[in-house]
Amino acid sequence: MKIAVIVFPGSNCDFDVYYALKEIAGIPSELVWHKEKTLKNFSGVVLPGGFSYGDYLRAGAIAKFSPIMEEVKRFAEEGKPVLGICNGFQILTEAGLLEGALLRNRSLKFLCQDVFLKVENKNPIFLKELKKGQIIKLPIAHMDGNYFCDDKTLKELIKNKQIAFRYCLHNGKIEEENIKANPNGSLYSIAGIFNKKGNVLGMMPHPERYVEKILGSRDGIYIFRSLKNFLMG
Amino acid sequence: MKAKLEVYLKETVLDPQGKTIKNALKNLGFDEIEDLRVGKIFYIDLNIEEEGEARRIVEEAAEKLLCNKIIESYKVYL
Amino acid sequence: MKAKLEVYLKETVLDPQGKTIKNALKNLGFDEIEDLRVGKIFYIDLNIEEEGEARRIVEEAAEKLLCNKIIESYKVYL
Amino acid sequence: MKYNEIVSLKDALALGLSKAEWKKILKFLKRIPNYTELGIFSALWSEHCSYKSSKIYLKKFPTKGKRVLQGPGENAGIIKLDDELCVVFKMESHNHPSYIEPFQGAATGVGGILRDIFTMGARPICLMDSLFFGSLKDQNMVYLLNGVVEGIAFYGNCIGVPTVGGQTSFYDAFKDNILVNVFCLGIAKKDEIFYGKAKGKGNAVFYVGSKTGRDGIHGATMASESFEDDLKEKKPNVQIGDPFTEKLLLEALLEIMKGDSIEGIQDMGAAGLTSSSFEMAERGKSGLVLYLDKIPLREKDMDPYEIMLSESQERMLMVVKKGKEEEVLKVFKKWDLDAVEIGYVTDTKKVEGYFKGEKVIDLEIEPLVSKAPKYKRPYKKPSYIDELNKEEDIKIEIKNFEKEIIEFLQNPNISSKKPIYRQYDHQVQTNTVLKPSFDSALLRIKGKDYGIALTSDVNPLWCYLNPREGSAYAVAEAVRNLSCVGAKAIGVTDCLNFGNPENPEVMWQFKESIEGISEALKFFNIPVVSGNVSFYNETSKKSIWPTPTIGMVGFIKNIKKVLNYERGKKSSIYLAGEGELRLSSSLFSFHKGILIGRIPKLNLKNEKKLCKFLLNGFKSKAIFGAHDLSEGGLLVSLVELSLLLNSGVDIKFSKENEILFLLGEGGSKALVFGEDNKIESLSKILEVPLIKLGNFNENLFSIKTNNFKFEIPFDDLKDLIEKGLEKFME
Ligand SMILES: Nc1ncnc2c1ncn2[C@@H]1O[C@H](COP(=O)(O)OP(=O)(O)O)[C@@H](O)[C@H]1O
Ligand SMILES: [Mg+2]
Repeated sequence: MKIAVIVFPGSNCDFDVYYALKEIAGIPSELVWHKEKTLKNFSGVVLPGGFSYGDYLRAGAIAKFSPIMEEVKRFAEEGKPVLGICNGFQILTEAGLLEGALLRNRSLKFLCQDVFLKVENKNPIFLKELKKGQIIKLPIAHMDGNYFCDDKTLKELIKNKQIAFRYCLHNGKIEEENIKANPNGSLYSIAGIFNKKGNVLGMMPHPERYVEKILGSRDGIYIFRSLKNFLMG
Repeated sequence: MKAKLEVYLKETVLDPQGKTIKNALKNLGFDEIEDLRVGKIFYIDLNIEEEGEARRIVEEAAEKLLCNKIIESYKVYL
Repeated sequence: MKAKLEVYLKETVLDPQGKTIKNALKNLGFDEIEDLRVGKIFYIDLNIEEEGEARRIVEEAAEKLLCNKIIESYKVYL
Repeated sequence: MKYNEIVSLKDALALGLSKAEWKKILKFLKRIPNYTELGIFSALWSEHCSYKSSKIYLKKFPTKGKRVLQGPGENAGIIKLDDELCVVFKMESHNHPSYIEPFQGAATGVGGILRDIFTMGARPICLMDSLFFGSLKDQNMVYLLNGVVEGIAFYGNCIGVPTVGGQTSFYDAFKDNILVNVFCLGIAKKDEIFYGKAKGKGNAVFYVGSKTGRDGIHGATMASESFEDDLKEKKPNVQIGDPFTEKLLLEALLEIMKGDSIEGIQDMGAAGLTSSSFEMAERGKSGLVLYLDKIPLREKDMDPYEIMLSESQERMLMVVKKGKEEEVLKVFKKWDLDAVEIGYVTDTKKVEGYFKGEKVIDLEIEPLVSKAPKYKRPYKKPSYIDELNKEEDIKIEIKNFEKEIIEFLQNPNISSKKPIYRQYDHQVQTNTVLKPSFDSALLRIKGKDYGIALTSDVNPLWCYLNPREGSAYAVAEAVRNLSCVGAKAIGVTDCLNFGNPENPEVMWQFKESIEGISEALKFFNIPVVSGNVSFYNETSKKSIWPTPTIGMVGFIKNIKKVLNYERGKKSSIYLAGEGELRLSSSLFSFHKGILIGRIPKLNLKNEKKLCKFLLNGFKSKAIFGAHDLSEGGLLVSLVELSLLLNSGVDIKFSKENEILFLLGEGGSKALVFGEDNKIESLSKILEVPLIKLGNFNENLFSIKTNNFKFEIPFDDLKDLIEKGLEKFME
């Protein structure tokens, strides 16, 4: 069992994710260059945050053509775990593996701050260690995290239980129009979504940044531990 | 030949940048400006001269990369 | 009436975005694309109908706010 | 003028050289230079590159110490952490470019300092930014502030180096010359450092990174001139930052540096290819031959003059060991970067440049670098010094205390800088233990028990009133800020921002300031390992206030054990330390429009005592957390402490002069909290005066004295303190 952390040109959370997986969560992991063509020896893949290709054009738009993405697509189809964090989420939407798009933050500014997230649905791969309705604290750091999709897609996401996290206040209240409760202005306060099968998760907040007490919170570890338990069976 | 590709947000997608700029202009006294939306424009130099072919190539580049059709539309000008 | 304002980097100014996008297109096999530069376009609705006046207003908006003349130039289309 | 045309005095003057310097050139060369060569002289002899006005003073800095592996003179300074690792750091200004184009100016400032660090083989792990603007009442200042902050965010966030701290001030002395100082620190293995030396006759010289365009031609000369009305003419020089390319360059270089193929390497910063080639050859005691037609160009028809002086960003010059060329090229190819062999190392002590078969540069290195002019410029004490330095303190009447305080807390100088640092990714690389808002940023080092702390300090108002003591205070404050998170100072970098050195009054400020810094650093035994001087921050004969920014790095032995903020809320709040308090020269009096009176006396012994108390307190777990007193005095410090702990406070005291006690500034003081009895006994042992002020208090921020009362719900205080700056940054 081993997880691949993809390194795109301009990725900058690649090592952070690798460190969190390997050193903290104890999951065998490896950094994999985006020009590789196979993920044969891996059982899961993470697309980390950063600015692939400088986020020039649109965040994630150019990275979707990297050779490794064919394998990521195969993983998605075969039901293997695929996790996209921040820029990774943006790449997954650009590649069509997740619905919707991530627009510029409503404030038009980069935002680096803690957010509270409400766990919206259950998921056997990524959220096993979290309860539905649970509130966790994770940091965001992005310019384009304002989730958008059309009405029909939103209804589907809700119906299919594809919403993973929603931004909320510390007490769990969701207020879509309140900048404190939904800092980037995401539609329906969406912070992370699954694909229909539930094996692809894209999320704007950075779980890898909060896996150690010394850095202020350990709420991110739940996601990696869930993944570990799933892969170890 | 030279081509221009305009890529802009669909009507149904909120354009906070456009809104902010519009407000800024209103504050500067530009009362004549009713609405403003922001798009991207690509100035493309092609090493071919045939119009139909040029248009086809730019459209393909838009479909593949330059325009995200979930949120954007585009127009080609030659 | 409607106006379009194109704002683009001056010729001599480096356009890292355009450069990166061009390389991406080349990698996708768009060999016909020799060069690509990126600009902004503003779609402006004005509540006046007189062409000269409209042009004057958009130009003023460009000069005052929308174009950073140190590195950019602009063009107005009505 | 054509690049190979022979020049005259007139051309030299036009390029900013003096008549005496022109004569000196002729004497060195024993012939008349061509235009390209003259351009090289003008760049390398510019203030920015040659430090001609400052060199004799910079010698006064202490630069030695047990931990010092590299002092001033290289791309950056190096301090040892343990037997394996070291930190590499430096601070630089990008003042002029940021005023002309704030976004790109600040962005390329970040790009430049990052390159200084990673050329040495260190991975940059953090940035800090020190910003000085005019009052935000001026719409242009609001534009500059937002542009600068967004530019720093754009570059730092994209390349993935966290901006973990900084400082931001607003004084009208900076309204025509804003200051943008950026600090970067990297980490490297002690014996895997790379230097900017061209060595090994016959070794190939490589150009790597972005292509060369006409941007920034003569930036170094521009940074060595005052702003006048010809500002507009200078505008076409704007450089554009490309953080994505720099990220590739960073990764490619660090990958190559793991092998054994690089002999020496240097960033093409100010004066581009000119300074990198001459300086590398100088340090390597060698020479270089360069083929200028081989330089990758972005624009057509560039001539040698332009090529040598372009300041296009994201470029490096590299000397590769024989036989390793292919290895190097392979890595650059992987990262999609240009790398071109453009020449080779010689032993001629000359830089020779060829263009289209013609030798266009034939210059000995010594005259341009080590024998560049040095000036002992005349200095004179400015008349304002005695006028303003009144002994008697001012008195301030306050009628409606609550109203005035609410107003004061919204002064952008006091107000929370969160609207700024929220735009900076301050957590990427997952080392940030204390984020911006604390006195110092604190980073852990993965795999080690220890950590490092960083702070950047200077109070320009005080440096204006008293350049010597004000500058010494900057050092003292930095040491104190490090102590407040339990860290001991190990090294300093500086960025000395001053006006026109040809003005004797500015020169006096400079000399005084350097002496003040040196004295304080010697007292604390902290070495300077790198730095930067930025003169000519002057517009229409008006110079900025002297602003010697001090960037200080601290060491903390056991990072896990030290900090205990969470447990703090149950303890009492104490004021520790001593020293003269004054209202004159305080931010409150400045806020009220009063600028007269000397600054409070600095007593370095008190400072040392307080810092010892703090460090011992942390170590023995008597102290859980601390926050020093600086701009805004006790009152502002209490507000900030309250925000740090996310809790109100309940403070009661009575004093003879309560306004002075609450809002006066000066001395060496900090708020501390922890185990009450341990704190009290430690203060007795170390003879540090201590006053118990009150407690933490969940929802209410409350200060009550005999004559004054300030009460506000904690949540309102939080909004209030952010609003002051927020309203300019929405
Ligand atoms: N431009 C900036 N960039 C990043 N952080 C900043 C900036 N300005 C201020 N800060 C942060 O805000 C906090 C308060 O700053 P300051 O009042 O200068 O602190 P101090 O008085 O302790 O030196 C510090 O943590 C500092 O790092
Ligand atoms: Mg402080």
